Amino acid sequence: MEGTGHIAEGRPTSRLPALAIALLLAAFLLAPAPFGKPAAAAPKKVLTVATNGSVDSLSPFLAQRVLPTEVHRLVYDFLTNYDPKDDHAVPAMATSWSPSPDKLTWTYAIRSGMKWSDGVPVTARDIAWTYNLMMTNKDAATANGNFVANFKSVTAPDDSTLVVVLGKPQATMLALDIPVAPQHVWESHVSDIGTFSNDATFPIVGDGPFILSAYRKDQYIQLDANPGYWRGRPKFDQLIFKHYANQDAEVQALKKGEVDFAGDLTPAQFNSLKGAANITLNNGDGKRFYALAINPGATTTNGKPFGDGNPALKDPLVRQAIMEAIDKPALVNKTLGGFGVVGQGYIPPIFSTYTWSPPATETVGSDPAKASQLLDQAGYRKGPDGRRTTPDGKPFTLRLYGETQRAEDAQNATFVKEWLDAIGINVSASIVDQATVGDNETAGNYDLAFDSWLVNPDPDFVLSIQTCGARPATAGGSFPGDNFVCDSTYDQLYAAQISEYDAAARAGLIKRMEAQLFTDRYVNVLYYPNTLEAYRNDVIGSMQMQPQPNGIYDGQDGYWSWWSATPGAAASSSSHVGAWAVVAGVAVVAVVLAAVVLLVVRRRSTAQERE
Amino acid sequence: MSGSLARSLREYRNHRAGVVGLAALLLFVALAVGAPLFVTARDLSAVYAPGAPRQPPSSHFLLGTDAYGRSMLAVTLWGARISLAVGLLATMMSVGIGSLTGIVAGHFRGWVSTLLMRVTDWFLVLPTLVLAAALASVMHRGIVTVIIAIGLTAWPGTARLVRAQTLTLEARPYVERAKALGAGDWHVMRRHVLPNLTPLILAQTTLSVSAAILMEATLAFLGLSDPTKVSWGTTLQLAQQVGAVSAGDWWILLPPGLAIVAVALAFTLCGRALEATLNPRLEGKG
Amino acid sequence: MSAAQLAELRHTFALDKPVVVQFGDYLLRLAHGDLGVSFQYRTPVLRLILEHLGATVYLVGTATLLAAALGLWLGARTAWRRGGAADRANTAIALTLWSVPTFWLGLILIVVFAVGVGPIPGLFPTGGISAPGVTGIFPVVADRLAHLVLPCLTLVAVLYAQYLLIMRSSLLDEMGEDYLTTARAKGLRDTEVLRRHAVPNALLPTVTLVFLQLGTVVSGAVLVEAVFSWPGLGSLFYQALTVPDLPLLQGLFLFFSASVIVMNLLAELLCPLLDPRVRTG
Amino acid sequence: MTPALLEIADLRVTYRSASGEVPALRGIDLTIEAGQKVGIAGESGCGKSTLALSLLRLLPRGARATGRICFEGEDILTMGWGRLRAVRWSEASIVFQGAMHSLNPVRQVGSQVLEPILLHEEVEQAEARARVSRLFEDVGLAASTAHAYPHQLSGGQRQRVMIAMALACSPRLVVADEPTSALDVMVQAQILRLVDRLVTGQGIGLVLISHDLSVLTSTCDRVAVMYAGRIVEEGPAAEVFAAPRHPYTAALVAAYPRIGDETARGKPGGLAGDPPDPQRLPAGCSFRPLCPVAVAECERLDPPLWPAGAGRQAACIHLRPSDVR
Repeated sequence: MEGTGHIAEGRPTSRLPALAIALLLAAFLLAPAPFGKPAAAAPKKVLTVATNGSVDSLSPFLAQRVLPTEVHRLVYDFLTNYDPKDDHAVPAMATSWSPSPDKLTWTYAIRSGMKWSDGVPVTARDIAWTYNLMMTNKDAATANGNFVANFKSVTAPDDSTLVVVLGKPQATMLALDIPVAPQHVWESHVSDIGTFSNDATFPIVGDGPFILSAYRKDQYIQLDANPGYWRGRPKFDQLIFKHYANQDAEVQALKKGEVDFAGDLTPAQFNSLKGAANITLNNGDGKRFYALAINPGATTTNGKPFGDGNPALKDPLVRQAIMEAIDKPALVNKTLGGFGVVGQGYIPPIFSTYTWSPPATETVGSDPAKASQLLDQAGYRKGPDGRRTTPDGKPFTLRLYGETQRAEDAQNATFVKEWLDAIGINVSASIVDQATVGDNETAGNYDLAFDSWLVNPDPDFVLSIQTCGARPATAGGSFPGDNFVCDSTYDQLYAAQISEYDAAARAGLIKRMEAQLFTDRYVNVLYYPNTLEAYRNDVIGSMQMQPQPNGIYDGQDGYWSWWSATPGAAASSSSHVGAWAVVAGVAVVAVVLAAVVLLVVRRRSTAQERE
Repeated sequence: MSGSLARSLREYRNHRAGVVGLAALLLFVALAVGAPLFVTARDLSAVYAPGAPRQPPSSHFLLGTDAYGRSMLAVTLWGARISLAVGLLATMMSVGIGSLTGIVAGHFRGWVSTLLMRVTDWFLVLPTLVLAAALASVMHRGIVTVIIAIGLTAWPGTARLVRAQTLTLEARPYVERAKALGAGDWHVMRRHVLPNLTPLILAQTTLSVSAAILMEATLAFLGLSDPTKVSWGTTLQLAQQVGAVSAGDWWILLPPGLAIVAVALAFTLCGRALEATLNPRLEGKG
Repeated sequence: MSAAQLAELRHTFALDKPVVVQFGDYLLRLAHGDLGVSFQYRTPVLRLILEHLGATVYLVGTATLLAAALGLWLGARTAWRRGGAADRANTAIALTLWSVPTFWLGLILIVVFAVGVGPIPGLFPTGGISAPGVTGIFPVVADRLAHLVLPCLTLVAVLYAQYLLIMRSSLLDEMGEDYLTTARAKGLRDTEVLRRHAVPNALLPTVTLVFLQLGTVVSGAVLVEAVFSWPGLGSLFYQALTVPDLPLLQGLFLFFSASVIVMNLLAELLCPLLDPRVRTG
Repeated sequence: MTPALLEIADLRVTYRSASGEVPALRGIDLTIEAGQKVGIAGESGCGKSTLALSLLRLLPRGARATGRICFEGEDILTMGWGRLRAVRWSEASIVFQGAMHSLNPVRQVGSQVLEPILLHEEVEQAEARARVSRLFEDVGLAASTAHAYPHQLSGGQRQRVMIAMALACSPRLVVADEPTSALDVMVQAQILRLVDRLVTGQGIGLVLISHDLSVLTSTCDRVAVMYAGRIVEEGPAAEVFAAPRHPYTAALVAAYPRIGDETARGKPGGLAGDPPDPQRLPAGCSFRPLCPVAVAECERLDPPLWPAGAGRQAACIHLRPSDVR
């Protein structure tokens, strides 16, 4: 009589769709096993790099963020490149160059036989067109306009000669980091150059070692090897920058082999990868300095003061006291886990040409007793509660700003606050978003702020931001500078180095600038964080570091690492990707099937149970 | 009054989950209040941190150390103070706003009520996190901002409940009589409606705290709190920023996370038991 | 980008004006259907939203459907067998998962199921929506599904509890009703009584509440997408928060609110289909 | 000898509650022959509805039933669930009191009538639908009513739907639990006539449960009077009410003439108190505290049903046969 129950409307139909879906799913997911590796013919060798950078634009005229800038280095050739060993300028599009005796005219010989990826020859005219567009069109100057600001004219008298005429002598003429765009492609985009983001049709016409072949926002950027590249074809067939919103996921992906390279690791992540199978670690010198900026009192270019920076900071003794209280080696050990170099000069030691360190007698820090004594001397007396007051009797309080997104700021703020507290200076620390820090800095409303810059092989830019001219023209206006520093000695040295075409002499001048910055103590370099990287040595056999021997792979000033990378034993067509996806897919199906079976069985067995 | 309180207590005791939740809650509050007894300023100092950074649990550091080398046990204990304080203060704010809106909307009919309920409905459907995050990101960064952001976004649920209950209460004969005798709006709301709403508001408060604690952790994770203050949320944010997740430093990830789960769960259990005690119709739903 | 560069950029986009002035400008432009331009991406906000919408609908849609199905099913079962061991266990699990911070659960799932702990192999990808360079229909489908599992699981885990609790209490309200005794007297199986008679009656209050809670879905999506690098609106919001990119934040806020409100309007249209009493009443 | 349609023997039902076991039925014996119409009378709380529910084993969880309910020789209480489901509705159906709540509010009434037909019989959809139309006409409803939802119908119409539903599978027995109590008097009479006509016409056994003696007298062949979970008197309907042999029946009859007085509904007028709390039943005869003719021995003896004239029995000490001590 159980049979009567089966006639119930709807009952058999309710189980059928579930089974149907499960079977369909099974079919979908089990099928890839036999078809998983299609076309056995020559599997592509793919190098996947994890990145958490975002892309503001793929247009070489607009992109300012690190990731697209790195991609442009790979897909567009530049006038010159930097040597992988020691960063000195080496030929790229230009094979040779010479400045005129008056230092104002540079003539470059342009390599012949180069081709754009659509077959059109690359000539000096493309370079001239690109530079001229940046000189005449404000939108086109968005990303790299600072390089051409001093250019009077750029001409290509023939296909293999480029002539640049300068307004003033400029020592950075071999460090023009400007991607050169193909004139025949970009001419039609001049009208919308400010908005065209160069991601409409792929592959994108370029002339670098790689060709940009696909891009999905916040997912990946795919580059194919350019077989016709003049320096030689890259060894990997494809280079993929895969986006991860969080850094931990990158490390996990590397461990599993979802990606082959992960850069910008934290000390914790770096340590955790020690001893991991098939992982090679690189503890390279960093290109970044990390500093504590002390507000000298904001002023405009014509000296008008504004903002509410604490006037006490104008007293060199106070600034020195602050720096005496800070224990830089402790920051390197605690915040960086030892992966960094204690800060000295303005330029990181990776750029050995410009490295400066203070004489032993001038080394400061880690001396709270001396700090206290200096403050006493300057008239900032300790009250009975241990807090100091300014000479006119007000409580001595400093505001410290840091950025949420820079992980080290919160930690360093905690340390600095404790150290300054110990010598009686009250510190209120605000770790806030970048925009708020920017607003406060622009308005001059801060006392202390953490500050960090990536330095290029030619340090001109980071030097320029500390000149008087880099201050804002009007109070509260935006400004190219950093900390309202204005020191005439420094400015004279800056002017001298930019027109000094002798490399050694220029380096000497720059070191003197660093010394001046150090004694001023407005921009105090706390440390240079090392660059921590890791890659899968089963996929990447070898690649070139820049500089050598303690350089880096990702974020180089050339394209050496990705261009030179040789495939290792396990490198092949994203097989590691496909394989586990199938395994995971099968696992999903197994679980679903098991659940369905369990359900059906249970339903059967409960048919006779109590309702 | 004390008789009904005793009866409520007896009723409450019948809800085993509620009793467990209450016990857990009392323990957490005791630990948070008593934290200064076990944790000194030095234990929380970054400069004078007693251990090496990110050490796994040992006999000396039962839960290991965090990225500064501070004992995770001390950090988790101390974190309870800010997490609980933020949770409670934000809830007081949201329940305050919600109750006021609810009573006013329930007492005054007509356009006042309509307007208030429109606003409430609007806030009710808005995604709370998005609203709170947007608020926190435009205001000055800090713990107070977090409290305000949560308080300003979490109230509409309470407002609706309180309004419904107010409508019921105002229909009761003694309130009608009071109104007929010429009692003013303020008098009716304060003397007749509010006292009878107290149990409901209490239950609602208890239920809201867990949401507020979760929200605090979430906002901290999104970098919208003050990372120099030790709370469970900022501890997790720090853990993630230094890469503790991929380093597999489970002792940094688990204590604050589990603490959040335990406290949120404890508040939820208490709230549900309270609700069931006060509203027997819900019996068996616990 | 340095703080100063950022300030310059924000100046270009008039973002350094007082917030009130900006908001006024914004409303004015909004009236013309213009959501503004993200200064972080240099792209119109509307275009950014449309570009990221698909990924979010794919993840959140799947997760919400699964969570609703699981929650409603378990809620119905637990209410039907209230007080039993299964009821208590299910309610306890649901309440616990409800108390778990979404982002934390995501991180733990990554550690356990994407990296692998002890004997558990790291089967699933750590993030993203798909692996680049996968070709062929079956590998692509497998790859997509594999990427979907963990974020979807996280979202389902934190969302299903509320559906379970709502369904459970709606159904408990129906439990004493006479029509259920009638249905049983007709000789229907217990499960049929539940499915054909009890559940349809409990569905109306459930659906109403489920739609009212859509805001929590959006919140969950923001966190899950941020943790799993899912290229959707949630990640976009997370990116916008860190700067903060106000035009993008405003646009996303508007979009999230509008979609939740629209969904609620849809729910009001849906109600008469579920309950004839609403239809005529 | 063919078994009786329904034979209830020593049926006892207890509910489990927080404060212990509560007896609801305390040993019911009742036999119904095929086609017979039996009424059950008694005031609220006497166990009438429990009896109705236990006939198809519909008691809520937490209730325990012992004894026997033999339906055509098969014991309902011990049969397998599959068999029980097959018996439900196809052999015996129930019309519940308050049709307001007994119909599913979100389904069309036609489909609710259709449901048991499709469940129990192997028929085509179309044929089943045709039968639903016929059933609707039989109970005096337009066939189009099938597409209505319960809230669109009046109380009388809903009760007609319930009756149509009860008859859908041509059962051998219909249990009607207070089928008319929620309806106004005019409609009550129509519904009763309808039930009577249909049941008599198809030879269906009927158990009619009501507190309304006139309803029982006009419809039933036999009646059983219940008090505190037991049958206290049983016999031909007309005789039992004309000449009650049990003091409770007498009180019930005496109270009855006041038709339409809601407060007096089902409460015998001559009694100075409420029926006993089922958890604290007095020793001996449970009616003793209210009984006008109680004697000392009633405190010790709970009398069984003793013969009380032709085809009649009652449970009163005054009817004790001389051979029983």
